[in-house]
Amino acid sequence: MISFENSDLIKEQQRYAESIALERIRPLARYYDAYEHEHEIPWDFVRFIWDTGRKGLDALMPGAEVPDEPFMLQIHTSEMISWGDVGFFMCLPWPALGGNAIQNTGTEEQKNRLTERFRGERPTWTCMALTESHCGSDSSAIRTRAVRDGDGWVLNGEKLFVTSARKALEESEGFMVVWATTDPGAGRSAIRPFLVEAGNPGVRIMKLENKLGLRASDTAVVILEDCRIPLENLLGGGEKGFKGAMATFDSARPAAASSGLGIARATIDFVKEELGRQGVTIRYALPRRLLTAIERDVIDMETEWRAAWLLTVRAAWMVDRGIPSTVESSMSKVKAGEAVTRITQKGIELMGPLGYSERMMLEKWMRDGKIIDLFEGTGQINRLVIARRILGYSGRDLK
Amino acid sequence: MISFENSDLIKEQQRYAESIALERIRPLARYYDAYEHEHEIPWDFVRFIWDTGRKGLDALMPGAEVPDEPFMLQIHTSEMISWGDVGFFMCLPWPALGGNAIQNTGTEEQKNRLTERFRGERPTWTCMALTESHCGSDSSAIRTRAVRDGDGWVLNGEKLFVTSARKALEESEGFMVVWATTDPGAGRSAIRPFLVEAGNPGVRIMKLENKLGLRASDTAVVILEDCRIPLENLLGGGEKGFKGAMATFDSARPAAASSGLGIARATIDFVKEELGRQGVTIRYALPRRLLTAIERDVIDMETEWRAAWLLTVRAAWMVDRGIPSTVESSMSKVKAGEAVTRITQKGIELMGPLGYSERMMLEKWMRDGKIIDLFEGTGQINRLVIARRILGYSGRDLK
Amino acid sequence: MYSFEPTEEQKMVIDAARRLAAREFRPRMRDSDEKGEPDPAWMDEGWALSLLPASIPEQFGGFGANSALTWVLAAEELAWGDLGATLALLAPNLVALPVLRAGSPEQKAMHLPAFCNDAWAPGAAALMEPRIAFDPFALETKAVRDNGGYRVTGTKCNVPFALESDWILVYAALDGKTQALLVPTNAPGVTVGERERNMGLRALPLYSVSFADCAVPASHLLGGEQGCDFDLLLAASRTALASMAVGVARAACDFALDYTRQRTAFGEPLARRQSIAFTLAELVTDIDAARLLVWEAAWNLDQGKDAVRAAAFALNFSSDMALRTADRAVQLLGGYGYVRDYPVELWLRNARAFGVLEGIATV
Amino acid sequence: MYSFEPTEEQKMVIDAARRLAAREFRPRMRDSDEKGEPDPAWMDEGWALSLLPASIPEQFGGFGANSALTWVLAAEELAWGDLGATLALLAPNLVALPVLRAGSPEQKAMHLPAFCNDAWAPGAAALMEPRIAFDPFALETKAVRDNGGYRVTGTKCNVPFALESDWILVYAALDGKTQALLVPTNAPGVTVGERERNMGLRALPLYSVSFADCAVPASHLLGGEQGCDFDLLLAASRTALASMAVGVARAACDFALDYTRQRTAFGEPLARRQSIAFTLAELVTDIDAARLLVWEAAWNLDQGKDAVRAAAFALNFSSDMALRTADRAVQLLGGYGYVRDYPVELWLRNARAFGVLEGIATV
Repeated sequence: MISFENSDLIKEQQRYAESIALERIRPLARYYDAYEHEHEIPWDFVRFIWDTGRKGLDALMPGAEVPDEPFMLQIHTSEMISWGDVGFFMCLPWPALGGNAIQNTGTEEQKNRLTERFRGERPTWTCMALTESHCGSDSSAIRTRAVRDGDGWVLNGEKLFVTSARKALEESEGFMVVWATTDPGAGRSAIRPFLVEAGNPGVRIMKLENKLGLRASDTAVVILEDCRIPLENLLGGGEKGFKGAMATFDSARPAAASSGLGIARATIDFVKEELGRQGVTIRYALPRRLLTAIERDVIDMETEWRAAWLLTVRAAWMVDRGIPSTVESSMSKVKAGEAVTRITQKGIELMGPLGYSERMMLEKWMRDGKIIDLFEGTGQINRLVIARRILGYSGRDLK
Repeated sequence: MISFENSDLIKEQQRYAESIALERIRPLARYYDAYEHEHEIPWDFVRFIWDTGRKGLDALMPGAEVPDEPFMLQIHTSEMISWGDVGFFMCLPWPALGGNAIQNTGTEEQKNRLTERFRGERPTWTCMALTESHCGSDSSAIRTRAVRDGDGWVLNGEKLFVTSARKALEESEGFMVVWATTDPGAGRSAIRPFLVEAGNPGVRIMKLENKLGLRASDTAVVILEDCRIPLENLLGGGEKGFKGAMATFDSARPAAASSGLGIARATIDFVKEELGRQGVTIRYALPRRLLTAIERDVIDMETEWRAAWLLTVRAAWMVDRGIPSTVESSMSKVKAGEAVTRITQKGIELMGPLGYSERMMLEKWMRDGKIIDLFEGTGQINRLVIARRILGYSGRDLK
Repeated sequence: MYSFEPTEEQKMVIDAARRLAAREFRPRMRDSDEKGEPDPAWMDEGWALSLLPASIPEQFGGFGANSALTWVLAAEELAWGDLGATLALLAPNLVALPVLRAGSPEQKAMHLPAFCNDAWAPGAAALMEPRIAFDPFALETKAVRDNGGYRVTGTKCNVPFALESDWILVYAALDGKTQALLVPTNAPGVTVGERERNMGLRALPLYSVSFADCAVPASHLLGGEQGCDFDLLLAASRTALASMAVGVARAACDFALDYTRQRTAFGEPLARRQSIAFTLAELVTDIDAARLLVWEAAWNLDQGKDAVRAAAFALNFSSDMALRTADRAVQLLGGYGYVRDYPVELWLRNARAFGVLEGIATV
Repeated sequence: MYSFEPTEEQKMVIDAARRLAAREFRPRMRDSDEKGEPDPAWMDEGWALSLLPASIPEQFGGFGANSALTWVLAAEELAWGDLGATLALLAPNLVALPVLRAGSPEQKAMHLPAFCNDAWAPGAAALMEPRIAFDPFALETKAVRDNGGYRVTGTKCNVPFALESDWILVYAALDGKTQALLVPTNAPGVTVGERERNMGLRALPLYSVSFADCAVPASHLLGGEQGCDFDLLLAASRTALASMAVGVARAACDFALDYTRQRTAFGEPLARRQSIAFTLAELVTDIDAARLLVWEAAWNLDQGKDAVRAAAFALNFSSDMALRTADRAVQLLGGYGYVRDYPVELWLRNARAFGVLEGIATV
């Protein structure tokens, strides 16, 4: 039975997340954008979430009682927190990408380790290290080496664009999932995920990136130098390889989409509020050619938003039901990446000179929003995923 | 010295062509659209052009005194006649594609033959046969065979989408340029242009296409069956091969672009006139977000038109000066193909239900206009041409 | 809880509609377009699906309840077959569903049984007007109160089956608001004019109709005394058109996908060119997105929620999407896209109807 | 006759501008953006090109005549280097060129010589206002006639070099029309407020400026008694911005082209992917089209023809094109597009200024 209504649990979660966004995120968002790297982690926000937020967000923590639709709950939360600020969303002390990888590839023991970590006193983060300087989207070409050495593995390499590396490795007792190859000549088949704990002397943050947006959150270059880890830190005991990295995308993509759509909705809400103050009402039912340009822009923005959001919700619905969603997840990401880009760019135009100014948040949302079409597979990579599926083509047929 | 003004000769030609469009084309355009294949060739129009039109259009006929900017004159004429009706434009008894191929590949003797033909009493057409059923854009894969046999060549094959074949081969003493291979295994290098005269018993029109638009003009499937032609009908004496076909594109593409932009301008002119009657004036100077939707649409249509037109004019300027214009010609075609598609589709929307009706010409212009992004190299092929050049890639590097 | 799974019953409707579209609509599509008449088999065979009787309560001769969602699920499949056929088959909706939604008990009793018979019976609605500033909220066709009833004056265009129907649901401005009146086609003052000739939808009989001071009894105002909620009727109409836009787009996209996978150029299938593959990926994504917007609008209608915005989003997105998809399909077929031996040019002509025509379908 | 070939003199200007852009603008672009100050070398070295003195007649201290075409040729090259640097270097135009175009003889004699010296001197113009409905034809800043002169009241934003300039050309509504007044920065009632902080153009000093019942003598109304043709000034300003949009787009496109040609993924250069190659083909096509529109607008200005439409086309097309190009460049660079070690994110931020900001440049 087709339905477009959320469960009460999700509605409640939305209200709770909205109150956090309004009270604990929005007031600080500009500051954390302006003082990239100079600011600390937004500890007040983080501690609030860690200490009290669990009553609302605990469904997102490992070990929590699993609700009916865990992923549906997650995307509604990430949408709303990112509506507050996507940088703050990235600072949420929850398992995120690293945790996701463990859930997808880890053994029971490893999953328990993750759970334990997130039950401690101190806020904890994880991160995932995949990309390298010579390979962006082509993650099968990674060069970071993992060499078996006695009772452990030794990792060497350099990883780029590691989101939250500083939070996971320096600011908490977190950990990093590193994708490395056990045989550089063997391509995908030799790539394995490894778990590196904070405090390991072989891992070092070489550089924090200066970014266009997303400045409340760190993105780092991480160096692994003779980084020794115990045997049991090979995730999944070596059985789960590169496909594990790919499998995480089925949920990572709608998750990223939802985050982007939070930014886009922030823009739409703001623009409509400002226009409302000017006495502009949007005549939704009027034929398009009879509208004003600004009405049509707003309707187009809302339409595009809704289209992308429904694709995202559908992907989440499939994930929660265990229905394979590779195509649908990529669709949500393609659409959301474009939607947030266009909506945030257009939002500035609609507000004129003020839209371009830091007096409003629109310019920040445009900068923040651009990440959505770039990470978790660029728009191009996701098109490739969709195209291969609908055409029945292999990676060789369609490069 | 950069200038955006036409010569007096071209202005005069435009005025003349406009009067033909208004008096001799527009009144008949709907009839010739409605009665595809049932109508004859618009002989009144054709005879008028042939008999008296030369005083204005003779610069377009071979053997005429060549003006300073022959190609610039041509695109301005084709734009204006197509503004009247693109189907009528295709019926113009002038050398067109076949003549173009002869000009580009023929010997002096062959060029003279062309000239003679267009000095006769009876209106004459030419056509060019390139495409085959198994190869659309990939004209290097053609299979029509040319076999040397004694004092002649024998052609066998089937050609598709031959514009004006009926006019050239059945309705006049015209001719067809056929691209055929002398060695099917040899690819491009064995492809040669041959001249087939009307009345040759080996050539036959198998079918006239029923088309979306462009219905005043015939497009045919042509069969060559043991079609025997004298040796001297090998164009250029065999020296000019496939590159000759490609070379014709440098002028054929801006020519097609100009024709499409005539259709697009007809749409814009009509829409603005109707809006003017409703008391709508377009406030060009207003910031875009303050316009009405319809004003912005009109301005966007005009902007896109102008952008495409200036690219076309630039390509023509280069052609007239002998400056290699492969990239610029393809640019004009890419942009014009998109412009005419979008403008004619949008024009209907702006006029509401009436726009969709045969009560206006807009629906016809949308149908006619779509051809522009398809023939003389689709938008995709022209992007390929541009991309290879700007990247310095060969056909192998970028397929 | 969100759900994207139709009921079992709806799945059966989808299957039946799909079979009808493939078996009856597609093979007759081209001929009917060229002839300018719907094929009788469309309505005969289509009526066997009993879609409309299944939407009408028993008390009025039917055997079910109306569901916008079921309609849009069926309409997408039908329009995948042919848009003209779909609009013809569903033309009875134009009278039946507004009466069902907004009619007085007397109007329901009077009009609904006619649509529960064994044979298809046409329905006609007159919303559009032949002027470029046509605005459904500011109609030039006026209804004025007169002698306890109404008098209707104005000119309409694109009225489906005006000549063939006994009743026309005429939309007119009454006291500055759009209302609907049930007018017998043979009433004095009603003149059915010429068949409209449009770029597309050529199989569908559309007429211009004029009303010259045409007297209509008070009881024929849709909804009786208090009139009807036109916003709701328009939202339902737009949702219907949007669902058909999805069907037309899917037809064009499916065809282009098959074509580019089979057609070889430069030594490999066209679809292996990244620019073509990406175009297809974008089209299928937008088709899915449009379908979800349509479903949401239909769900809103079924839930009795305000569907104005959802319907606007659905039609806004789907109409552009369908046009773009059909246009891209033509483009991907190259010269074959331009000739009438192939179906894509027909889909392009039909796709342009969405976003331009109003009120010729409803759910 | 159409011609697309600059004069020999213009070619020299292009070359000089290109060298300046590559040598002085690019290397300092990032630092200046982060610091929020233009590098003094930009104005020092840039002034050596003598672009402005070459546009001012001898009688006012210069050695040439103004050519919008020459300006746009130079501005594209300069903006290819850096937009902030270009706007800073050309800020004197904001006073000099409107005075040259529309000023009274006295105003020319008074203001132009200041821009013919050996050193760059700032110029300031105040057009924009900090409100979302900002409309250059309906300014909230008002000039009212008072005592044979004018009194100006209102608040402006994004005024370049307001603090550093002796004069501000203030646009205000006078009798319902937009006019311009030359106001000394230190006049009573003028308050230069805070530095504006925008998403881009961070190297350019832009200020908010308020005018509180500020008295301006009659002789300071641009054009004297009869005022000026604001349409013309706005067209010139938009043409200038459009030319810079082309420059910014070219910078982003060039960079993305080089990057995708060099960067290897899945075993071959990125640029060999058709979707990437086609994107680049579309970008270069649109850049060329935009340039031609800009040239046409400038040519209209130089010929004394109505340039309003041509300038609207040029800015309409170029502003979208520049934003799209910069956005695509970010996209083509992937993660590198998002970090400030690479220049493309800066171009994206700057590109958004076109189509939003008004009146901060002119030719």
